[in-house]
Amino acid sequence: MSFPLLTATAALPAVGAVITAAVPAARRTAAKWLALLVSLATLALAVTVLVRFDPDGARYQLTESHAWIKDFGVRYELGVDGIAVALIALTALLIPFIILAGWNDADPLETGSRRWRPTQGFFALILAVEAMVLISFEATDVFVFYIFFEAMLIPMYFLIGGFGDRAHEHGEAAASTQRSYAAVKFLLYNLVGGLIMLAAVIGLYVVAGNFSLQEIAQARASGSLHMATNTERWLFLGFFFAFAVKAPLWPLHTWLPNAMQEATAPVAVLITAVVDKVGTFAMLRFCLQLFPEASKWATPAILVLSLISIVYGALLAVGQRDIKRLVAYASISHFGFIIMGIFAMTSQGQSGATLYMVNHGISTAALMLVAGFLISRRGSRLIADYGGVQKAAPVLAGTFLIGGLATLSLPGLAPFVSEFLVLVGTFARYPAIGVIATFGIVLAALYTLVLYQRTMTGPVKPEVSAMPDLRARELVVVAPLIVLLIFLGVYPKPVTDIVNPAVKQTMSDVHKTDPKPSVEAAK
Amino acid sequence: MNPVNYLYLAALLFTIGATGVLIRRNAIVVFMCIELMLNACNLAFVTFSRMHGNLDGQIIAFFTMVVAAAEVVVGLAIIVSLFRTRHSASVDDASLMKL
Amino acid sequence: MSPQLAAYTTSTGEAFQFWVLGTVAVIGALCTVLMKKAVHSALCLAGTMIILAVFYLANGAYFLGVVQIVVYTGAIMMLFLFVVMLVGVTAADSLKETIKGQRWLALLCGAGFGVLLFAGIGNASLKEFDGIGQANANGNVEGLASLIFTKYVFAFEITGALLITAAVGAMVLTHRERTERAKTQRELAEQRVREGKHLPPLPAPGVYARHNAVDIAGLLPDGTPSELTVNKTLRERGQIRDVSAEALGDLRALEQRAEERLERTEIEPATFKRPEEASK
Amino acid sequence: MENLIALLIAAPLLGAAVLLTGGRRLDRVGHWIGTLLSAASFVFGLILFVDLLGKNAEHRTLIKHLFSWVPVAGFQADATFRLDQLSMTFVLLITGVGSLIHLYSVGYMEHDERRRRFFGYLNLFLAAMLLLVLADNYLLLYVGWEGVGLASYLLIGFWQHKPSAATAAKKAFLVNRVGDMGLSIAIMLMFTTFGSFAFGPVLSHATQASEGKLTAIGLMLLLAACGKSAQVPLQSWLGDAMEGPTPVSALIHAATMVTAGVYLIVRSGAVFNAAPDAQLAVTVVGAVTLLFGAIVGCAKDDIKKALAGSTMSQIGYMVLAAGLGPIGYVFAIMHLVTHGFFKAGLFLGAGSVMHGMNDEVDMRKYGGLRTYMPVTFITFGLGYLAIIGFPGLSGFFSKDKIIEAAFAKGGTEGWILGGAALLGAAITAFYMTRVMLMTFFGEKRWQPDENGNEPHPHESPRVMRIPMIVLAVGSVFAGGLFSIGDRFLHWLEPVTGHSEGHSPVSAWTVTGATMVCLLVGVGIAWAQYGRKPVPAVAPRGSLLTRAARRDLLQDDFNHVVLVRGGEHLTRSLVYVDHTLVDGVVNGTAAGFGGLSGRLRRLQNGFARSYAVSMFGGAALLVAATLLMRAV
Repeated sequence: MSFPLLTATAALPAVGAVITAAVPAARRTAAKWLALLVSLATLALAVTVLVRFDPDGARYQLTESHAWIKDFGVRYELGVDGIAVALIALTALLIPFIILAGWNDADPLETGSRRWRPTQGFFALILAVEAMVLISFEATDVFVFYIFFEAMLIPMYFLIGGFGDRAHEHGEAAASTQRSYAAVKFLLYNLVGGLIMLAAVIGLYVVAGNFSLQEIAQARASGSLHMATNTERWLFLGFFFAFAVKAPLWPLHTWLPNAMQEATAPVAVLITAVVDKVGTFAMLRFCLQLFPEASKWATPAILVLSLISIVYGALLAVGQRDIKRLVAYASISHFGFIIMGIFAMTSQGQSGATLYMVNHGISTAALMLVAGFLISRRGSRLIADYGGVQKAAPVLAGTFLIGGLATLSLPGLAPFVSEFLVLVGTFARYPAIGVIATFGIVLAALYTLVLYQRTMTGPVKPEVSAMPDLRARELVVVAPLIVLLIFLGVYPKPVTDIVNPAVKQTMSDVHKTDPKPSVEAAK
Repeated sequence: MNPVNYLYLAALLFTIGATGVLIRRNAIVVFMCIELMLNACNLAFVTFSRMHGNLDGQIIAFFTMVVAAAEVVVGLAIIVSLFRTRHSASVDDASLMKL
Repeated sequence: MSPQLAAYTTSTGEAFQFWVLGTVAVIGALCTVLMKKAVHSALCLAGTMIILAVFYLANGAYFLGVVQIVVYTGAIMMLFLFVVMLVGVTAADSLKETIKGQRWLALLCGAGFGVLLFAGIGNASLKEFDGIGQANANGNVEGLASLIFTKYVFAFEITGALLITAAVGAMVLTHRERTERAKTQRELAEQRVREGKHLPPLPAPGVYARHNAVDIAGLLPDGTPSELTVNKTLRERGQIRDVSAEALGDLRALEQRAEERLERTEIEPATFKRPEEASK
Repeated sequence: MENLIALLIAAPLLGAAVLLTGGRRLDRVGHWIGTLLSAASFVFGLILFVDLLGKNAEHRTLIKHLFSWVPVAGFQADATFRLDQLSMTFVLLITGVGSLIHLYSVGYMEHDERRRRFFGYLNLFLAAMLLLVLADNYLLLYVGWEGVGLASYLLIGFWQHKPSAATAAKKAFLVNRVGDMGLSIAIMLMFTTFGSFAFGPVLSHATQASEGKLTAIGLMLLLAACGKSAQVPLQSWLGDAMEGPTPVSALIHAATMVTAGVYLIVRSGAVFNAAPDAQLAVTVVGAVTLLFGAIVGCAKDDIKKALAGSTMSQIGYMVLAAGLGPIGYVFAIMHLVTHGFFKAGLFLGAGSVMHGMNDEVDMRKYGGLRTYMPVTFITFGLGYLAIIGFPGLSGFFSKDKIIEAAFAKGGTEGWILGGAALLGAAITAFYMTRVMLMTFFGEKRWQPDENGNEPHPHESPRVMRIPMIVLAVGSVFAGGLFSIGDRFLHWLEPVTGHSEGHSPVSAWTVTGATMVCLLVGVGIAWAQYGRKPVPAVAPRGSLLTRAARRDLLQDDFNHVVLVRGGEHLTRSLVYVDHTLVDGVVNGTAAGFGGLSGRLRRLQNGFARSYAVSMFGGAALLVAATLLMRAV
């Protein structure tokens, strides 16, 4: 038996989490370094996965399969396709930055927390989330996926509720109330989604007799497993609902602004750049593969919802007073694009959506982490409390601008490629929806530039004038992300090469081919 | 006469006892109603014993009596200590289960 | 008449006894539930139990019949009466329901349950009817004893343990442990002075010239009754009689009588309040 | 040779990267690095130009495939550059004028502490603009297109501490984004129609597509052009963009970036040729803008805004020409190049004036400056003569051809368009004369400012004078150089194609009419501003003047409809999100809370109540058992 690389990739941060949690109370710094090293080692393993993965090889590679609960046909089955590999790489890449950005967020010396060993807990929870996210990306057994999809909520709940942002205009007590509200809201929304999904998972078992994604998909493709139209649709909706809550899709989105607003910036990045990606990823992997017909049936409705998400999220971002809330609504808009790309059912759309997941992770991380540095300097999240930061902290302002430009999908930066692919892919099949979605790019420019203008330009506010520029640690966090944004904007080929075969497979799962151009000869 | 009538009587007494438990507030009376229910059961057991022609039913009734005695001892002790602290023997006064 | 059938039916005497005593037992049970005073309930229950003892005897359960009378009716019911005395023998319960809908629900459930039980018994296939004669051949007590000490010996032993536990439990529950020395009279007096409450002895109960019962509160100089004057135990049982309204009622009755005599009817007749209700 | 194309872009890109990330230690040499790299790019351009000239007219297209940019099934976007005569023209214009303006900025920005950054942005702009004109497919062009938008954003808002500058920058970017939306939709349409968006496949197969689709593509491209080139209805940002430093206005908002729209239309000529409706729309937009810009230019007292109006108007000419089809493409580009010279010259002159006048921009506070800054006066004057179309100077040749071509369109349209162009020429003469008279002639009108600093007008340093002189020379001779012997026409013809129109009026008549218009315009201006002194405070003016001062109320319209409306929309949506979307969820939660509150009341704490339910439950169980037995 070969070395279980995938299990190792997910198990390493899990073990790291346990050890980090066990570090003695006084050795805070050791806990931080330990967490960082574990995340870097995980990154090394993820890179190994990336290297060992052959884009033109079998659909699922590095597979592992062990019997787990025999009575229910549950198997511990792991395997990755191109889409999963890209997202595993993204997750493993972002976690070290998140840890580094949150270096002092849970330090009792900085926060005045009287809790027992907060630092150890904070980093252990982050590593635990990483482990669960990784295994969700790897699982090819619906049941295994479900378990970790749900279990993720537990550490996230504590990260939001326990280590939230202390900046609040009405003082610390108000912040605490808000924080627990946000954490509970996050938990309830996702639990409801998960519960409905559980019903669908059980339903799937009743229909199919096992939980293996590959087996079910094969049986469906070969026609040996017949599902009644209505059964398939209900099961699809059950799965999709959970993913749409997690993604989040309008109108199931309202937990995200609260959660991102109240969590510390690194945790907010963890939510939107890593955890939420499981939702969109699962749409591609489970919804489309298991229920191709129902997916096609639901496409118009989902496209309309994602369209609403795009425009609505952007419009609400314009109207926000709170920096982190603004980024949250921007993310909702972006998730609209991702879902739209997935359900446009074209190669461009789905490749774009996958690419978008990666790029959005990086761009939001850049923007949000810089915003977090900004907020930590001033102790306020309100846009109105800033002004003229550019003068006091030019490097911070510059990185903030680049993060913002990536958010508005400026060509030359990574998100542009993916956004354009999604738009083209959607337009090819549904021109009207594509055109309306294009309005999103104008609105994106609006909220980003308004944010930049209000915080960074104009006369220097007295509270801002002494603001220090980015420190070395912060620069180490931001600079690689920006380099990556530019690199993937100019040369996305490495990612597209991995993703394309997987997308081709998915397209054949749903029996769809790209629309042909009306003038063939031009090819 | 059919001995089944004893069973009907037992059922009737049981029902009366149960209803008494539900509508009386005095803990002592409630207790008496419980005794009534137990006795009704005993009658049924004795009747069964006769019907089946063996003594097992009577044994059960015997045990029921013993258990009832134990129950009365503890129950009355509870009532007395309740009365001591709350100065009332009403079951409604002890509504501590409410939030 | 086959032996089967003979066992199936009972003698006319027994039937007569069943119908008469059964009626009385049901009446006793109903009285147990419906009597206002706990002591009445207890007596009714005792009656019912004795009748049940008779039925046991009629059913061939001689040992149980005797035990029922001696242990149950004799010992347990007396325990009940003892506790009733402790709590207040004269205290009459109000049968007025305080929980909304409780009585109707209870009656409904009771009736439903009864009907179901009757239906169940009616539907049960009670064809087998052997009679107790054979089982009692060696004597009822001997038969029981052989069963108890063989087949049911474990249950019997456990029941014994249960009894002991119950006895200990009752003691633990009712035993109040003194954690400090009882105060002497002197100390109590000093405490009273220190607290500044009731320096003189407590006032005497009763309204002079009209009532001298201990359950009537004495009147303060302004005419309001003072509960302090009544014995603590009565006070806690809520057995204070209020006579302040009685005097007014008397006055009003006097006035009415005077009016009737003078044939003046404009004034509305006063509403009388019974003392019991006034004290509620 | 092809590799030089990549270097062309790489040089300024390197400059931008070095200058923007280099930190403070580059402050002392940064501006020279920027200028040098820009000049290097110009030299590469020249080498390539010479190389192209040495080739046969049909082989003057160089393709450089760099790498596969976005390879996705059915969607191939490559990083490929195309250097043909059209892009070559632009490369020379961009790098040439760009280098001059770099040089000028060395002097102009001397006292700005963030000069290094300024040069970084300028280099970034050059790189993006070169990418725009060198791209071989529309998606790569789009990158350059937005890249110049970004550079423009950064440079307009360069003085970010001024809220007006920050707002203007944001506005420019946003309005441009509306145009960009058009471009991206056009690319999507091309993709669905042709399966590609590279110039080659799209333009060579344009005729095979249905006219409806081509019209749609054309209109979307026009929308893009409107945004970038400040054409009605997306022109509002250009006036505000004057908040940026003057070299920026000269380079980006006069000579190069704003003309990208014209480039786009000319480059997509094959599409427009097959879509007459789209072409008509282009001409209408051009004609309307040329009048709109001219009218606005007449009313502005801010020298840069007057010039911005003029830019709008001149680009209107180009767009009009580009909309005329193959007759006009060449002239559109020719006017674009000559305009690049004289308008950049004019802006640099204006910058020089401001430099000497403590950054005062109100022409009513100038006057009689010709004696104080003679070089500026002469170069500005030459630019002035060129723009109004003084015979023999650049503007004369290029503008005249456009007016001719407009008449040659034929029919009523031809008359209307030609008439508009003629009228525009008259108004151009008027407002430019006005600028000239108010700035350099008459009495001096400047006053000490509130701090008591009286301006001491002085000539600018040499490093600023040289570019002005070079550009003035260009404004004088470029037109003649291009037109005599139709050199420019023959140079561009292989790319854009050309056809001679049949004008209902002869060329000489048009020239004569233009001259008359010119004289009328100059005359009226002289009568108003030359003969009598200019009041230092602007008179109230007629309704039209007041409207023109406010950009013909377009901003007010935008403000009321878009800004206010948008604010209301977002605010109400925030409210809706909070009360309705969140409210439904919270309402559900509250509903459950209320329901459980009700249910909780059943748990009244009375043991008897519980006993009833227990008893009832037991009854139900018995019933169920009986029923099951009965069944």
